[in-house]
Amino acid sequence: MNKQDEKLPGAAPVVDGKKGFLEGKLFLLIFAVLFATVPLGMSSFTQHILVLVLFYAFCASAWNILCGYIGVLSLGHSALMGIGAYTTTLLLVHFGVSPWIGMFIGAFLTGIVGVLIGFPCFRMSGPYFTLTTIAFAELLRVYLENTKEIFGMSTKGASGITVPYTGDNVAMLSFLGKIPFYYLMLALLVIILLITWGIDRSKLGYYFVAIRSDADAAESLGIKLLKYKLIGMFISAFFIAIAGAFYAQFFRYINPTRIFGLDMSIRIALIAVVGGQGKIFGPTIGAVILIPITELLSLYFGATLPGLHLFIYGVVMVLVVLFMPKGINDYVMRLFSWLEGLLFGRIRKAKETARTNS
Amino acid sequence: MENTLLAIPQGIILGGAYGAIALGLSVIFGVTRVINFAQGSMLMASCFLYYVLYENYGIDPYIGIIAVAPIMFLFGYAVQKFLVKPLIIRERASVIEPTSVMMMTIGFDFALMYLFMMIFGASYRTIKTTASGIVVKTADGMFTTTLSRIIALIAGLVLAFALWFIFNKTELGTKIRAVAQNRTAAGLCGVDVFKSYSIAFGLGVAALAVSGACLLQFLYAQPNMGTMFGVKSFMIVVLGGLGSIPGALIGGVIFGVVETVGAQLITGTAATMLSFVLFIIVLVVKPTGLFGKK
Amino acid sequence: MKKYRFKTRLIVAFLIALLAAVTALSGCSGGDSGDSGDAGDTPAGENPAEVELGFIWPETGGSSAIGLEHKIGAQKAIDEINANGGVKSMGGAKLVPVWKDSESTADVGATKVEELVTVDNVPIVIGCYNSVVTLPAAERANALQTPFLSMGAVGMGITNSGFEWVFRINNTAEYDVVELIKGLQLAEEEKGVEIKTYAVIYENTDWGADNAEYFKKYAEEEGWECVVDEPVTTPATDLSSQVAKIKAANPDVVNASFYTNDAILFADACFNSDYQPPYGFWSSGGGMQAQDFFTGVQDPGSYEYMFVQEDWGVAGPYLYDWIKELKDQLATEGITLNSYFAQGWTAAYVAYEALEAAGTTDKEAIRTALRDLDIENSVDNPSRVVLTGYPRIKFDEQGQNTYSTGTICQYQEGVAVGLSPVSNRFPDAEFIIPIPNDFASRAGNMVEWGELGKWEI
Amino acid sequence: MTNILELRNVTKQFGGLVAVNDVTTDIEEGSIVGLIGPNGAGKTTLFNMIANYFHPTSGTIHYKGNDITNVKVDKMAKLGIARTFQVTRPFGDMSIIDNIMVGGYLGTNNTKDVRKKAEEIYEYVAMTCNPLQVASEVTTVDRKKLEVGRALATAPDLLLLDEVMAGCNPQEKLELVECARKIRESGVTIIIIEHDIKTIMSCSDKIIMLDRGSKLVEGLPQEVGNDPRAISAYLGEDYVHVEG
Repeated sequence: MNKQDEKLPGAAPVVDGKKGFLEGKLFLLIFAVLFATVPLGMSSFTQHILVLVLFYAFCASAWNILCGYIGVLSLGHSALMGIGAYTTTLLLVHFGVSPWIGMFIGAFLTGIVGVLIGFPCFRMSGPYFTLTTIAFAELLRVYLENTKEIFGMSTKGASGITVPYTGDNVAMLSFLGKIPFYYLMLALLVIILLITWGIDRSKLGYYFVAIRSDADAAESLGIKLLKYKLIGMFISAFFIAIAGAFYAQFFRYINPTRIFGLDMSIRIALIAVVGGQGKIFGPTIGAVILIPITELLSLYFGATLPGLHLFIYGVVMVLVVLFMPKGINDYVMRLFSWLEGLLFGRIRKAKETARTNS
Repeated sequence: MENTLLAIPQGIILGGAYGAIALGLSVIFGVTRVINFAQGSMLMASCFLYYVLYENYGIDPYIGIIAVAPIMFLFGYAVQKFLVKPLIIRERASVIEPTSVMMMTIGFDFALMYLFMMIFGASYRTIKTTASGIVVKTADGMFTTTLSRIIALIAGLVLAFALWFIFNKTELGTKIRAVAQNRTAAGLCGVDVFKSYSIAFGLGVAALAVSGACLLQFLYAQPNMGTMFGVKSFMIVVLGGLGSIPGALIGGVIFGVVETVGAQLITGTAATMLSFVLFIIVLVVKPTGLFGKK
Repeated sequence: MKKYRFKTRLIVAFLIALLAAVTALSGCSGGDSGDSGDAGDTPAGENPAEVELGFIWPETGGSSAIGLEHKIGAQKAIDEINANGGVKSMGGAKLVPVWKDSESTADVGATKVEELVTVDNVPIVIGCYNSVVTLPAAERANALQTPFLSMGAVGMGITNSGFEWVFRINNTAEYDVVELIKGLQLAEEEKGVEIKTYAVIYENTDWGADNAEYFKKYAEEEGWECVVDEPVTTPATDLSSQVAKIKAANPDVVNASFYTNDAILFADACFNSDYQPPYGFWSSGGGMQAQDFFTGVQDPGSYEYMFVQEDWGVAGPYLYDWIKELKDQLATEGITLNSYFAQGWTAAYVAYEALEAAGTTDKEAIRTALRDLDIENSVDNPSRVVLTGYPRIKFDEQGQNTYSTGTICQYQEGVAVGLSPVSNRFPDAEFIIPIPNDFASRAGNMVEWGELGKWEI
Repeated sequence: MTNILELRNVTKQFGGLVAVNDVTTDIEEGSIVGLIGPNGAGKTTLFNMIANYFHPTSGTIHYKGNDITNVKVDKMAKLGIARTFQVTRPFGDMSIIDNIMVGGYLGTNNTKDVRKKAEEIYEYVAMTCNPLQVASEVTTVDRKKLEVGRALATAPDLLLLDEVMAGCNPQEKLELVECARKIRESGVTIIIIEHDIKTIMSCSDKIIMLDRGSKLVEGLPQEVGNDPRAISAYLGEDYVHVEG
């Protein structure tokens, strides 16, 4: 282990005993291998669902950077996603700009919009913040539903925009099959997880969590609350916009009612909360569990009685929030710790003895 | 111009209905600081109860209040006790904003909405009572409304007075207000905090049920009907001021007037956008809302 | 804060993932094209006992009331087909519906198509009513090379986006409006009136906005002037203010596009305000032909004289004996025959006809069958397929059925009376235009509850 | 000795209530100053004005010769003024070390350095709990020390300790006094609000006593202890209380 930890009185046993030096490795390996190989040989529909799993994992991870770490509940993220999707799509449709480029233009634009929205929003706290974010999203949704063109570019109002299909074309981010989308999304997810991980163990992450825990105390330590909230907002908006661009390319269709809708925001937030907010892998775990559950419920109960699958979904949601306070992430982590203990316990013990002897 | 002026009473009447719904929320929101996202489906549930009473036993919803409001009170009481309370206790341990309560109510909203969809299907159910058929209008025919809408406005006022009375003139109300102001201090003074919460929740849901009786007269019962008021009612509560009973009513009226006058001068959708902008501006300028106290 | 120290491990994991991705990509691109398109095929000469049909309707969400009516219609049609011996060219294979719920949400529809095609292996997909759902769903079916029968959605993009596997049985929004305009011209001509002004009021959804847009486009060509252009946020709580606005502008004609709930509110508000445009309300359907609309309005008098573009053949020359029988039969089960039921019915029947013609579940064959499909429907030779009452079902190169004309009906004494085109007109029927301002005497249940009438203050 | 902090006619009104009335005083660099007074005397209000949680209704506060009367709270740490809270406010879901690190990040981004510094501070304030324990789970005295340590991590020149010893037993109080002395020796000026007169007398270089918003007495601990006004206002009572 590292030297600094050893220097601390009482530190060593905790580091070695409780946390486990192998923790994360097994977990990551299993997930990496699973994620990398799982879609192979699956039916197109399964691949489709897997892409959705990754997509929502990515969205919820982006949401998590702001809301999980800083501890505010935004239910307006769909608007940011929508801005990203619309920017990319409009640039593609009207100027032929490749989504690869449009994606980043949209992301920067959304980041800026996010910061602008953040100024009034971050003056509020708790429920006020949540409602203000909803108000912004609804405002944008109603506006887009009633607007035929923006800056001379046709948006077709509520009818939505169809993204032209250009065949299998990597340059235009257009694919027929699911596999390319899957690995693109997987790469994006890995990137956002790395960034979250980077934030988590850097000044930014410490400041975010400090703000979440106690804003007054954080301020007394010289943390500029607004500045860090806006930074969080920018990062979060940037990535959620990329998700929006991906959505547009994947479904080849966007409409304001869906992509700016409250339902989308709620779903993203829900995945992060159920998975475990403020944790690196929380949103991913939430998506891995929730999205297939949704699909399975709809598969088995959708035809029986209209609404039954959504009823069960609601009940599951209530139960998870009630009985899994830290999100599923916590249980998964414990399970992995236990598994690792089982698998590597002996090796660890041996190493420990070796170290104490030396 | 004349139309614009006529739109104002129209808006006040519409706002009365909004205000009546917002009252229920304001009580819950004001005391427990919980955004009850399930309010839409709770309103819907009460509307269906009235519908069943009317269709099967011919009981007019106004009379049905006697039965439905207590049922909904118990329902709200139970929801607080078994679903919200454990979460508040848990959240108090950490200092994170009570996000889990909001997420729980969203889930609850889903469950309730689709439960009713399974039972009643998706069709729009209306009832035709005496009040719903009586049209009230000025002699020149320029201004028209229905008696049921006017009753909704009056009900809003009566409800506001009743709630004001409960909170300001009874011992129970005083305790609840104390809890709303400072949970910890009230708890130290021997007030049962969670009982107060439960009662406030129950009262809020019962108030929703009262407005449900008025709404069913001129709207319809349908599982998705909650979305009609959805976010709007929260904005009204916040606009009026947290926990302020007159604030909820006046906030409702402001929204109503913005919508109807806005529909005259611009378009209805532009008015909707305007009301969102208004909401954001008020919150930025005065975060406590129009009538809220710090 | 929990810290996982695994920088190097993460990178290793990422590299593994990337490696796997590359291998997978290279390995898959070949295999992928191989298995799409042939799912669910039956070898020639071997007949399946059952053929699954994939249906996607909005069973939950905003349009659920309508989607569930579609579902019942389709179910009844399938019951009848199976009772009559199933798909005869496949040795009497029974039709089995696979229901999927679009949740009235755009991307869910596309996901459901994916599921129907690749999991349930259905040879044909039918749906989805909402245009915003149908568009991505059709696109997806097209990409998966599966025949897609669009029913209910009127958005233009469904048949003009070059989808080769998509067939739409019903009209486009534009054609709906053209029919309305033709009806208006006919009324002008027959009644010697002249329309000068009009108002459009519509819900701000794709359907409502499309309707209003086309109405304005064609009205402009006619030289009519738009005096009110009013989008409404749906679901609305009160439309009296909008009605007052229209009333003040006093247009000759009002074009209204609403789903059921808002249509009820709109009709009530107009009736309460004693508002009636001189040449009537004209609507291309939507909520104004849903069952809940008729029972939901406070007074049936509120839809009296309203013009609605009806899809179904339960009117005028299309009131065939078999439809009457069906209607009575359904009534005993508590089901009302309305246009959405009819749409569901016809969609299921068209799918059946295509299967019958193809004689196989091969998708390519079904597509060919759909392209060649030609169902005539006339008084002399009524077809049980076309409950919607179209004179013919024949798809053009874009997959659009160009014969899916509706009938412009006017509610006269509570009954939809077919008027336009002339070929679809009821015997002895004529336009009631200008519309009498006779609110007090209108038919309805006023007697029951309305003795107190309207109070003047 | 130079004055690190100069208060001139500082007054704070809440509505009609005068919480702090015309307080003028100087704090010398490198000293420990005890701020005492009965409940409601305005100690915490004055304290919060120095920390800029409130701004004075009138009067000025100068820090190292610069006017800081209306500076924003989040700038204070950078200026070199750090504070603790009367009711401890640890970042509940972070470990002890992480808590201290948050303070340490002021003006630097280097996680490695910050961690090292935090570990040093952890030992410096002599906490007894495990450094990786979650902060919400440790004992009161450790939370108090954590508050001090976290504030110390911002490398302040002036440390404001708000009732840091409340709720601690005599042994723990001694530890904290020791800690304060150690900090002072490293060149940090300290202002302490404290109820326990005995303890505060034992470690302060100067005592300022407030009563009903006004400065009543100011001087060396012995002087204040013998001042009849101080005794009558507050001390006698409290001595009895403490002894009993």
